[in-house]
Amino acid sequence: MENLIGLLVAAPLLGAALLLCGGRRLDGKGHYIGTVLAAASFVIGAVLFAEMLGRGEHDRALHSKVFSWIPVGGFRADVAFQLDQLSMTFVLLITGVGTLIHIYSIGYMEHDERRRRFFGYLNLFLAAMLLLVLADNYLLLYVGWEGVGLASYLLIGFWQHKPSAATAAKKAFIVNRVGDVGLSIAIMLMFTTFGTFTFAPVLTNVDHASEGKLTAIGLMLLLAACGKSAQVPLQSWLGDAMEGPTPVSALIHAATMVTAGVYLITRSGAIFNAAPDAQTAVVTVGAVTLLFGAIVGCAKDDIKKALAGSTMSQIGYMILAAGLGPIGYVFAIMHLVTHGFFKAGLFLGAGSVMHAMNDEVDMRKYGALRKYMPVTFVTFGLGYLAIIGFPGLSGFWSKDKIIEAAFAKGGTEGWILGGAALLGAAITAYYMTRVMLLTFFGEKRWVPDEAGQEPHPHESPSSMTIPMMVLAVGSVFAGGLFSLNDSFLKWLEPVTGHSHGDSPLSAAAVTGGTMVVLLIGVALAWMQYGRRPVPRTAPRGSLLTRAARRDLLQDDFNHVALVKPGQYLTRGLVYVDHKLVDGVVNGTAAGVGGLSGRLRKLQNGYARTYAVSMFGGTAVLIAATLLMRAV
Amino acid sequence: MSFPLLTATAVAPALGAVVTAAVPAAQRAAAKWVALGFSLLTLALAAVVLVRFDPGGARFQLTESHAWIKDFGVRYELGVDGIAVALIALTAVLIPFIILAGWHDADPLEGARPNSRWRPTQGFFALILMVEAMVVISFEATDVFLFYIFFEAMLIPMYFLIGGFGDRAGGRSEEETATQRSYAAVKFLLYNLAGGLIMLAAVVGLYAVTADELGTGTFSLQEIVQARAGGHLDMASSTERLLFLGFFFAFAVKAPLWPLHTWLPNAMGEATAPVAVLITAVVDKVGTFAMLRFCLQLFPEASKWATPAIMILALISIIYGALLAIGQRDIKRLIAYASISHFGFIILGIFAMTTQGQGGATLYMVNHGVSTAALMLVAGFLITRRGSRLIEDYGGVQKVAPVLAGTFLIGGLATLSLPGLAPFVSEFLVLVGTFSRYPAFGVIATVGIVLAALYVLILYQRTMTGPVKAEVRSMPDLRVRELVVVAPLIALLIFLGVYPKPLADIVNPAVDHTMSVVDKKDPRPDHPVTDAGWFTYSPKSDGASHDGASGGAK
Amino acid sequence: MTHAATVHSLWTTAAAAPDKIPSPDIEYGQLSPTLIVLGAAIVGVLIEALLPRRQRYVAQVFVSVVALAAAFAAVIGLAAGDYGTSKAHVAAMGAIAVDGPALFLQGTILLVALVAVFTFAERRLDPLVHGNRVDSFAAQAAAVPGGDAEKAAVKAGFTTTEVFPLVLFAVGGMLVFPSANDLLTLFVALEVFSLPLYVLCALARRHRALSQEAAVKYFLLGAFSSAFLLFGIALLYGYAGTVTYSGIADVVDGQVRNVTPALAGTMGNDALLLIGGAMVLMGLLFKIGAVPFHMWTPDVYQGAPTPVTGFMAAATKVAAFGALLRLLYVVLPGLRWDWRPVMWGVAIVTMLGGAIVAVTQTDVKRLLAYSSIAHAGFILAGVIATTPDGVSSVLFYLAAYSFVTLGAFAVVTLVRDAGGEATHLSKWAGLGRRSPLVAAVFAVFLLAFAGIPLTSGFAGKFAVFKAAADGGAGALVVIGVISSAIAAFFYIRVIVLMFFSEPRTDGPSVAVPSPLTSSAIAIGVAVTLVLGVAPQYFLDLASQAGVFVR
Amino acid sequence: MNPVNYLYLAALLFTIGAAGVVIRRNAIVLFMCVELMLNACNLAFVTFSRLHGNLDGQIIAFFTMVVAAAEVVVGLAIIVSVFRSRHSASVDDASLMKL
Repeated sequence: MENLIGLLVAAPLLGAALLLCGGRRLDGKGHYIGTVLAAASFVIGAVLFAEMLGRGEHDRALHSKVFSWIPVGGFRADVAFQLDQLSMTFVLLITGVGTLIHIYSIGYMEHDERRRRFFGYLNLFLAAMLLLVLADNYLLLYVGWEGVGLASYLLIGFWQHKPSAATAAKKAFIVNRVGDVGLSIAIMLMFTTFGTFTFAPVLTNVDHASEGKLTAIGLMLLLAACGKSAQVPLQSWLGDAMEGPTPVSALIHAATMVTAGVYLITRSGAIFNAAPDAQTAVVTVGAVTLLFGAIVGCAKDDIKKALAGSTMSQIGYMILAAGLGPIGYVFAIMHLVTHGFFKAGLFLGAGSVMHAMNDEVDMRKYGALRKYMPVTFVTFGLGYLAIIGFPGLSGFWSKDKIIEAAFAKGGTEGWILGGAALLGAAITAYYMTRVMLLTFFGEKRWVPDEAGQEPHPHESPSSMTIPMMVLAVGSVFAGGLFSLNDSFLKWLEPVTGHSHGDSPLSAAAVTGGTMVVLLIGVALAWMQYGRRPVPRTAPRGSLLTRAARRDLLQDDFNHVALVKPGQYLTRGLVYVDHKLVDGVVNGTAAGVGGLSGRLRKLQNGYARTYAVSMFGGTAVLIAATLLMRAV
Repeated sequence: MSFPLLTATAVAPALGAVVTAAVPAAQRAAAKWVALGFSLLTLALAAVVLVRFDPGGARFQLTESHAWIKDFGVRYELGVDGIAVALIALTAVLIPFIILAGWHDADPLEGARPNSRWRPTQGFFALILMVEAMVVISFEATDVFLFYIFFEAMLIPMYFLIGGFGDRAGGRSEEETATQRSYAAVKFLLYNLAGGLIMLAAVVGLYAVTADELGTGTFSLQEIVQARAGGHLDMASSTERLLFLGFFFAFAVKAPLWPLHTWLPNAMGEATAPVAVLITAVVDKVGTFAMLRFCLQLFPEASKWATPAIMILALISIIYGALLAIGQRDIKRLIAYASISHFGFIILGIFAMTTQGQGGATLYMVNHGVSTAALMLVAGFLITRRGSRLIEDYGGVQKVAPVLAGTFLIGGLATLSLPGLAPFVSEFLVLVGTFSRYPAFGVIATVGIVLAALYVLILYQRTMTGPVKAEVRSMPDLRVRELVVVAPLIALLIFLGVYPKPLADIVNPAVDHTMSVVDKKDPRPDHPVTDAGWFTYSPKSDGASHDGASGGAK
Repeated sequence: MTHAATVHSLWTTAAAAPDKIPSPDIEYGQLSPTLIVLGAAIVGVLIEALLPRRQRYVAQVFVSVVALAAAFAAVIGLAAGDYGTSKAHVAAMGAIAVDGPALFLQGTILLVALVAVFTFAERRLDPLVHGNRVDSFAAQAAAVPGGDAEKAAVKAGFTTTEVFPLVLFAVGGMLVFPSANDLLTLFVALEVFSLPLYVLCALARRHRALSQEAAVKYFLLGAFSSAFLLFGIALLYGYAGTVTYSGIADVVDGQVRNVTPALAGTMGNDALLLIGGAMVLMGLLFKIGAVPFHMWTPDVYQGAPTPVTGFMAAATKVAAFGALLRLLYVVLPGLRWDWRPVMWGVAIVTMLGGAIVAVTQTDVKRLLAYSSIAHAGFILAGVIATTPDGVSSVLFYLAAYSFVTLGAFAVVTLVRDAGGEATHLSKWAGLGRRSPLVAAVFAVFLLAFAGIPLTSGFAGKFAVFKAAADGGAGALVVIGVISSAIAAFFYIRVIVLMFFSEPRTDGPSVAVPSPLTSSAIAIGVAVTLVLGVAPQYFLDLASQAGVFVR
Repeated sequence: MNPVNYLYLAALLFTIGAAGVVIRRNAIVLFMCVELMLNACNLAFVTFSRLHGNLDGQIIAFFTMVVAAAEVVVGLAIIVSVFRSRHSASVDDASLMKL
């Protein structure tokens, strides 16, 4: 069985290798190869899952060491996989959603001559992501971690001829790098603290280490998570990442990669449990981001950017939950999975809409699409209901649990977090309703594209609709299924552990509150966008709106605080290097030359001058000799 | 008297140089093939060395020792340890690719007056082989004087390579290019000559010291190390420090370490891409190698004394180099500054005085060689196509030449040490090694990681992506010859990134020995935990991963 | 009337003396090298007197080569007879020392002279004049440049074959100079090799004005310096009452006890010793070309016929340093603490001065002149070591350096344009393109000058620096390497010029030399490389020869 | 009379000669100054010989004269040839080579 784990990663990796090195001759069937291998990986995952269910819940984890990777002195890193319930959850999510999106892309990328490479990148992503969740030590995880970063870089910038895309890709990679530094420092800390960075020994021995060290490690891990999961303050890249093809946004920037941070924190639960300060930092980041993202989501007219904001906010929920410790881990992962379904669904829906509207992304130029693309409408609608937490649908179960847990944190902290979570729920309801209304309801606000041709909305091909349906099913039932006699909780508990906090409010009360704010949000949105017609061009809007349109000035801040000074610094240094460092050297050379020029003037060609120098020389010689004797 | 393998490895390219130079002016192609053949022969010999070398064996192996200049206490002493073997292998591997990549670089320009005596092509390849010979022997030398001789003599062929066969794609007037080129060549030579002469003073001093202490002056590394260990040879710490500085200065110029680096961008910018690779990937390694072998082992005390200062300089190099790379407009200069940043990492690792640091530094030398070669050679192909080194003259290349762009990207990713590619392993080891002794330095050094991403991606974005520039539109993709050059390098990058163990196994014993000479031990983890493989359940994997055990308890 | 008394006694002793004067016995065998050369010189003079012009050239070349070879053989014979080591002693009534250094230096000088004679005899470089092959010497030195007499002489195809006897006389003097064991012999030898050189300098065929100017300067300054030397000798004589090295040394060491009261006034008067010593030193430093006594060097080197320059630069240095060594090691060891600091100063200014001024030179010959000054500084560093090691290192350096110099100047004779040798650097641009071989050879010599490893220059430099460091002159070594770095700069400049700059259309052509010059250059290259790669044997020779007899 | 005075005289003559070499322009005069210096040396030798009461000094004096004579031969030859070629015996005119 263990050997199968390797195959999980190998299959998509093989795909990537084939497609990227295969050359043009594979253009015809590249997408099939990619899809098949993704599916294969999913099948293997399923097999392993079945096999795992077969075993008792406490010896479900598998471990397989492939080879010793970097052995230098005390530093030992292996390429070894560990498959426990947590990893398995991710494996299924990644391969499952991944496969669906491969299928979807077959249709979506049909007209792109670089489709083969697109699928190559997708497979590369799958491989890296699986490596990330299957690694049995932090260094190998780091490989996957940067691997997905690379894949996302390649995919965001897939349409490289668009400067905006290239820039967005670069931005994503750089910002992630900042996070990665956190991860690498965390690993170094672990090495100096425990002498190893393999999950098992580290996590089982945290109690030996001082809290200070653990806090440091925790904060560094959090930094890493912020980068990958687009949490404040490293969230700025996610919005721009929407430059990538929509399937990419769906898979990487909604369902899987961006949730890696949640995985990291949950996986390192033992460390955080022992470092309360780090946990506080985590929940703060989570709470801030869930509001931040939500607010941004309200202001965006670009449908994908709106969804991106929502992603940010939803991951905020997860991080918040994960920061709560044992109370929240399970729910964080649960929300992660459900979110994987409905957010992927929503993105695919958005993609389908854009597909129909000549790649128009401005929601203000949509409207009344429900008649033209029913399937999309329905699936999108179900996703919508799920995300706002409509009772019974996936989002309801998972998000509700998180809010409860937030309150259950107890004390003022609990109240603050719970409040934030509730508020977030309200805003979520608002902006998602807005998206829904702007896109599918109201009257047509279509405009011809640059080519001047009117959009002729039509339902997308089945290769695109089927995945959407599947995901829709997931977003409807997954949550309920998980919550059915806490099956999901039982499933994960052996790995993450779980504890019921002492909630000041009853579950019912929380649920009730959630419903209320939900309704408020929806109502507000309907009043603003449902009743009166929507202008094609966005009104100036309030200060907050305008700020939110600019991602709450995050980019402006970065520009002023980092980019500009950086540019000045580099320019300055280039000057310094040329003038100063180099100048010293050239100066010395010039100095010698000048001295030489002056000295050779003495050689004036007059024999008598030479005689003088000899005479003087002799005098000096004599004087010196006598002097030597004198002293 | 067994077959003098090491001598042969060094003589083969030298012989090749002579033969190549002797090829008549007309048969340019023949000269190229001869050169390639000899470089491959060298590669074969190096492979034999690699095979015959036993990592677990004696400190120095395949040793040869003959009397040479008695009066100077100089012996012809060769011998290799793991570090040397790795670097010899690197050199032997790279040279054939360099030759292949420079296949047409020395062809006479059209309309050049036919001149039966002037044979640039022959000269070009002969000089490359000459450099290889000298580099190899200076890796093998265990006699300080012998090493010094080739360390210095190396400059001359390098100098002619830089000054004689400059990059024709200067994007400037022929006059301007010529002056720039000879400026670069002279700068290169004077910098290194100055360093070398300072070192000469130190070498003389070393002789004086050994002559006083041991009766007869000697340059034999082993003798001196043993004498020090045995306490027969105790230098006054002031003397030791002066000598150390003399040696280190030369190596720091060669490496190059901030602020002695400014010759590198000029040299790499003006030289042809293959020669630039020769400089940064092969010749400069002699500097870092020598720090590890001579500075640390001859003057352990002084090395420890100087460590803080050197670490700080290394840090400055890392960040300064990266920032300047970001600020460059010239592709090759950018890569040069990137190399400066990387050499900072190498030196950081060497003086961290930890197994990880020095092991990492050694791997870094190899990996940096390969990665820079990949990046720089592809850049060279790009530049020869467009005839300009300025970044802003490119754009959208990936549209017209996807393979070129792809290989360029991989080279770049290696340069920013992406996990999975070779440089990551070494860079991380260096960081860990530094961090475990000097946490602050380790953390600061990580800034280099981010900056590396910046300069690589900016370069890639500006040249390869975006709308296709008109001048670029007709650019052909990589040709077969070029692919033959690049593909193996990339394969090597991936292999060494995924499975560096073989290399590490060769290097580790040598590193341990160096550590013992400077008698330093790795700092012990605060709470060492025995890595008991996997959780208590899963008995089989207990065995499976028990050699991943003993987590840092050394 | 004490004075009168002394006078009286003086005369009486003088008068009573005759039968006491021992008949001098001369070890002709041990002086054979010198005698052979001087004899040959006289033969050369006779040839000039007796043979018809046409036959002189061949005869002279033959005589000179044979004589020099024979003399060298004699030196080898003496060395083989352990005269260099165990049987070393003072010959010719204490006038000449036959010991290791003397033999080594004589051997070097003879070889150098032999090679130099090849370049003297070169007759293929200049185009035929009225169907006659001509060498680089004036047709008729006495004729006014550009005058009718000269035209006639040229037309008649005259050549100054007197150069060969002149060289032989000079060599004879040089052989005695380093082995002179009393100050008188030193002075005479100095003049014997200087006077022919003065004349030789004036004999250039091209640029005669410059040549004569060089001769005048060299002569006047040379005479000036030898006057100083002589006065120094006088003072030393006054100090010690004798001019033999050993005698003076004894007095310096205070081993002479029985001082007659009449002599007390001067004998052992340190002022005399120090001043005299300094002046003698100055005389030698002048020949060496040490700063500040160097100023004649560039002008003379530039003006003199290039073969002569090569010969001077190589042989004179060898002889002068030999004499300097003997003076400092045999006569003034007791004064080490007085002259060492002074020599330190001289060495430093010489190294730096030579290197720095050379940086901006534009004429090859002047460039080499300044480089020779810098090298004099390096050698002085070895002299200062005052250890046997120092002596041998200096001997080695001299041997290495002299051949590099000869070779370099020989190459200079090859690069010519309409006006004779093209010595201006700008004309050397792109030489590497036009004739790579010549340029490569010259590059080798330049690299040897610069002290790049695997050339004799490096071995020599290392030897002297090593000796200096051992002798506790570490600072000198540091200054040495600094000035080497500066020196490297201008050697490199020439290489850049030759290889990396485009050839000038009006550039010079490289004459194809006869086997004579070719072999001279070949020998130069060979010695440079051999001494660079496998110097051990010669180092052994030098270190065996490292002990002075007293 | 104290023979040491002769030494002072010798020194004086020598200095005059040296000064002359430095000051005067005419090659011949220069040369005469050199001869003066040599004569000063001779005087010194003879004096010392007298003081020491041995003959070495006097013998050396003879040698010096011979050498000086030889020097004159060579010197005059050179100077005359220069004079003939440029019709001037001023050493300052002979300054083509400089720097």
